[in-house]
Amino acid sequence: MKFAYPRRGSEMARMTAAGLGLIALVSACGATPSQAAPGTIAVVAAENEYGNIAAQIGGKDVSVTSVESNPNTDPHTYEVSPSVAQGVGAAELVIQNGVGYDNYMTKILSASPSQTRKVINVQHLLGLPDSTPNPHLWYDPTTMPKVANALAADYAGLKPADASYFTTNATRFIASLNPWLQALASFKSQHAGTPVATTEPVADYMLQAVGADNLTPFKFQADIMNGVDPAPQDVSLETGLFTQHRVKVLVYNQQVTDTLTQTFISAAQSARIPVIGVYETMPTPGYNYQSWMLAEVAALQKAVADGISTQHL
Amino acid sequence: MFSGLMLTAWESASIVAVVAGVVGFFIVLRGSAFAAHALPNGAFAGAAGASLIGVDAIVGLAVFSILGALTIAALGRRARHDVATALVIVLMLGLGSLFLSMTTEYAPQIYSLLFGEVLGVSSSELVPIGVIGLVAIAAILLMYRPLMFSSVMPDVAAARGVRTRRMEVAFLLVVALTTTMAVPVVGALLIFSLLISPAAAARSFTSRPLGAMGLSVIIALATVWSAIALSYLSNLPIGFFVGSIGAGTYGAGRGFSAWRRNRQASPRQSSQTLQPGVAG
Amino acid sequence: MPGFLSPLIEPGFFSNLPVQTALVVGGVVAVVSGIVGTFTVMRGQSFAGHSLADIGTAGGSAAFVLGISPLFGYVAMNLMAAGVMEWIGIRRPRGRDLATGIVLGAALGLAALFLYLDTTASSTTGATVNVLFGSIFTLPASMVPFIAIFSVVAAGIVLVMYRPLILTSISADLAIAQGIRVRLVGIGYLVALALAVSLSAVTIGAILSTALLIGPAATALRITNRTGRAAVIAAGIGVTATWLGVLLAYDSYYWFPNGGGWPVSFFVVTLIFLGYLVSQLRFSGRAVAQRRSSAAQAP
Amino acid sequence: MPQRITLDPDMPLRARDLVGLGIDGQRFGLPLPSTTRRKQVDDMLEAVDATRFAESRVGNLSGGEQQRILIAHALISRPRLLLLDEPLANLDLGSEQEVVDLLARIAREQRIAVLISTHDMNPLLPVMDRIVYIANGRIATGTTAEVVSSESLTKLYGVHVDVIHVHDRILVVAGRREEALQHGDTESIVELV
Repeated sequence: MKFAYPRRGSEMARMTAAGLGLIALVSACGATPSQAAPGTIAVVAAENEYGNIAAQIGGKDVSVTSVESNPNTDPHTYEVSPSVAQGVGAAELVIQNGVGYDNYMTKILSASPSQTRKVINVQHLLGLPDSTPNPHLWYDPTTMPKVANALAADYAGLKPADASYFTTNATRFIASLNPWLQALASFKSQHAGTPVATTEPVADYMLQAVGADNLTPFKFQADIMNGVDPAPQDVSLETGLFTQHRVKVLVYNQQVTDTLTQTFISAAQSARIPVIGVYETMPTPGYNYQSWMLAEVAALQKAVADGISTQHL
Repeated sequence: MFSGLMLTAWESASIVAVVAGVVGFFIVLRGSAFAAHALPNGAFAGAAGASLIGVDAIVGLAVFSILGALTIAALGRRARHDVATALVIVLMLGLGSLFLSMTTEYAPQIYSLLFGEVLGVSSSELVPIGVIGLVAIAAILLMYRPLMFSSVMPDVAAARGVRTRRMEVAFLLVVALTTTMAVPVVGALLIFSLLISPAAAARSFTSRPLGAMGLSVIIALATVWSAIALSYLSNLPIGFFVGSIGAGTYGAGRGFSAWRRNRQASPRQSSQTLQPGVAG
Repeated sequence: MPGFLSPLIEPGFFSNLPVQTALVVGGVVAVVSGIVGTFTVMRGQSFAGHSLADIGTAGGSAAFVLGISPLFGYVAMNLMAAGVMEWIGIRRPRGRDLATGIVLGAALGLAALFLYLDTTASSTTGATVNVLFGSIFTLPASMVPFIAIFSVVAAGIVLVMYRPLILTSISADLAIAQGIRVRLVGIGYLVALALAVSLSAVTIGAILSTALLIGPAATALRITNRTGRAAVIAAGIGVTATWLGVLLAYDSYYWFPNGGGWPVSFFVVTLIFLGYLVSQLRFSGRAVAQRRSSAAQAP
Repeated sequence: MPQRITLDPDMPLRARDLVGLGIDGQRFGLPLPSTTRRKQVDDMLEAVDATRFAESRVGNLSGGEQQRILIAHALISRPRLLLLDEPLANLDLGSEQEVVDLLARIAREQRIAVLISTHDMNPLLPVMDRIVYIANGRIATGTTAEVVSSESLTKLYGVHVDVIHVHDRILVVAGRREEALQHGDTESIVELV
C-alpha cells in the first residue's frame, strides 16, 4: 500500500520557516557577554552574594561578574551559557560556594585549567566535608568574615601594591556586618526558642543563629530540596504545624515556588501564620549582602513580633 | 568562539555527534527510539546511586545503562518491546527516587545530568570520551551487515544464521555505551535528540544505507555546531537549539521526500528515467 | 481497624490526611490510567504514553513564564503534541515511535528554553525535577475538581469510542472497511491519552504516570484476552499497586531508626514491575503447557 | 522465504542492497566495495529482470517487484533448494504471472529445485512438475497430470471435484463448494524441478 501526502511539502516548509523565525527572534533577545574593564582583576562569582563581597573588598581594583545574579533564578536548574564559561576561563579569581551547590563551576574550572587563577571555594575555606547537608553557607554569620579575609589575601597576591587597601576594605566590611549581628543577637534575646516551620533549609543557618526552634524535620526539607516526594507523615506533621498553630512563622524558599510550596503557604495563611520568603541569591537592585541579611532578620522580627508576612524583599 | 574552553566543547560535542549519527542510523532503522530515550534517562538513577555510595557518577551511568539494556532485551524476549522498555525506564527512575531520598546531602547536581554540561568538559576527559566513542562506532561497523540484515528482515536473517537475539542485545549494549559517554557531555535529553533527528532526516535524502549513515553523521555535526554557535551568540540554552534544529531538519527531510514524490508520478518511472545507464 | 492488620498497617494510616488524599486521587488516576493504558499497550503506543509525561514539562515551564497553572500548560502542550504526533506519522509502529521521538526531542528543547526564560524572567520551580517524581502526598485541594473533570473526560472518550477503538487497534484496514474514520479515532484516543497523562504527571509525577499507564495494562493483557476485562483488571491492578505503595511508603517511615521513609514512587513502581514479572512467568508457562497438550492431542 | 515481509518505504535501502545482503548479510564487518560482488549482484538482478529498479528504494517498489527482489536475495547465495511460502499471495494477476514465469525460468536455467507452498495452484499449473496435495488430512503425490485430475481430487476431498481445461489452463472446481470449504486446511505443495 502506498501513501501520498500532497501539500505536505509546502506545509513542512512553512513549519520549518516558522521554526527558524522563532530561533532568529529569540536569538535577537539574547544578552551579550560583559567584558572586564582594563587594568582590573577579573573576578567571577558563582553566586551574587559572593560577588557582592568580592566587589566590596576589591573596590576600584576589580571587576566582578556574578553567574547567578537574578533573584528569581533557581540555582538548582542552572545551565551554563557559553559567555559565562568564557568569563570563567578568563577570570583571575573565582569564588564559589561548593558543597555541590554550584557543581557547574567546579566542572568549568577543571575544563579550563589555569596556573595563575585563584579559586576561593567557601566550603573548603570553612573546612566543611562534602557531606555537609545544608549548602546555604552564606546565611551563617561566621562565613563571610572568613571569606572577606581570604579575598583580601588573594587580591593582595594578584596585586601586591594595593595589599593594604584590600585589608582595609576587608576590615571595614567585617565591621559593617555588625548591625546584622546585633539584630540577630537582639532577636535571640527576645525570641529565643521561637517555633518556626520551613520548606527548604535555605535560611536554616540563620535560624540556628537566632536560636529559633525549627520544627520541620530535616529529612522533609532535604526531600523538597532534592525534588523527591516526601513521606506522608512528614507532610501531615508539616501541615499540622500550621493547623495546630504550633509555629509562629513559615520560612519558605522564595525562589522555588511550586504547587508543593504553595500548598504549605496557603495552609499557613489560612491559619493566619505569617510567612517569609527567603532568597537563595541576593535580591537586586538595592541590596548588598549586609542590607539583605539585615532585611531577612527584620522580616523574621516583624513576623514573630507583629505577625506581618514578607513574601518579597 | 574558539578559545580553549570553547574548543574543548566543540571537540567533545563533535565526538558525541559522530557517534550519535552512526548509532542513531540503526536506532531509527530498528525503531528503537524508545530505548534511545529510556537508557540515557534511566541511567540518571545510576548517577544518583553512585553519589550515594560515593563513587564516580560515570560508574553509576555505565552500570545502570548496561543493566537497563540487558533487562530490556530479556523482557523483550517474551513481550512487546515498547512495554518492556517502559517498565525498565520506570523501574530505573523509581530506584533513582529511592537513592535520592536516601541522601540527605544536597543532590540537585545529579539533575544536571539531564541537561548535561557541554562547556564543563575538560580536555583530559576528551580521551575517554573519544575512546568509548571509537569503541561504539567500531562495534557498529563490525556488526553492520548482520545488524542491517536482522533489522530489515529478522526472520530471513535468522534463517541465514544471523543470531538476531544476540544482535539485539549487542546493539542495546552499544546504545548503553553511547549513553555512558554522551550523558555527562550533552545530557540525557540532548543525546536523545541527536540519536533520532539526524538519522530520521538523513533517510529522506538518500536511499543508500551507507550514504544515509554518513549523511546522518553530517547532519548531527551540523546540528551540534550550529546549536553551539547560536547558543554562543544568543546566550540561550544549547538544548533548545538542538531540539528545534532537529525537528527542523526532520521536517525538511519529510518536505524533500514529499516534493520528490510529487515531482515524479511514480517511483518506477523515475528509476527508469533517472538511471538509464545502470543496467548491469 | 481489625487487630490482625495492625502489624501490617502502622497506626494513624487511615486518619492521616495526606494519605487519604493520596488514596483517593491515586485511586482515580490509577483507574483512568488502567482504562486508557489498555489501549495504549494494544496499540503499541507506550512510547507516546511515556513521552507525553516528559513533553508536558515544556508546557509546565511555559505556564510558569505566563503565570498560569501548570496543569493547563501541561494539558495544552500535550494536546498539541498529540496532534503533531498523529499528523507526522501513524503508518507503522516504527514510524509512530519515530514521530513520538521527533516531537519529544523538539518539546525537550522547548522545555530547556522555557526553563531558561523562567530562570531569567520570573519565578521558577525546578519544573522538570518536580514533575519527574511528583508528590502524591502534597496535592492541594484546589486540584481535586480538575482531576475529577479530566479523569471523567479521558475515561469518557475511551468508553464512547470503545468499539471503534478496539477495531482500529487490531487492524486499521478492517476498521476502514467498516467505514470507521481511523484518523479521527486515533486523534480522539491520543486526546484521551494526553489528558490522562497530563493528569497523572502533574499529580503523581512522570514516573508513576508511565508506570500506571503501561504496567497494569500489560499485566492484564497477559491474564486475559478480552479487552473490556483487561481494562477492568488493569484498573484493579493499578489501584492495588497504588494503595499498597502508599501503605508501604507510610510504613517505611518506621522501618529504620533514622530512615524517614522511602518514596512512594519507588514502592508503586516496584510493585507494578513485580506483578508484571509474575504474570509473565505464570501465564507464559500456562500458554506453553496449553500448546504442548494441544499438540499431544493432535492426530 | 517467508510468506510476508513488509518493507518500510522510509528505509534507506535500495533493491540492490537487499540482494547484496543475500551474499554476506550474516557476516561481520562492512561490505567492502568489490567488483566481483557488484557483478554478482548485477547478474542476479538481471536474472530476475529487476535491473531497471535496482537503484530504487525497496520499500517503494510494487508487490511483484518486491517479490522478485526477495527471490533474487534468496537465490544469490546459490541454494540447491528454494523454499517459498505463498510467493503469490497479495499479488495482482499481472505480477503473479511475472513471478511464476520467473520461478520457472530460474528453476530451469539455474538448476535449482523450487518448492512452493500455495493455497491456489491455478497460476502454477502450467509450470509445475510434481505436486504434494494435502487436504482433509490426506495426501496425494505425483506429477501434475496424476494429481490434478477429477478422480484423485474427488477422492482426496470426499466431494466431487471437476478439473476443467480451458484454453491452455486448468481450473479446479469443487462440486459442492460450501462443503469443500469446510475442510479449510487444503494446501498444496508444488514442486518445480
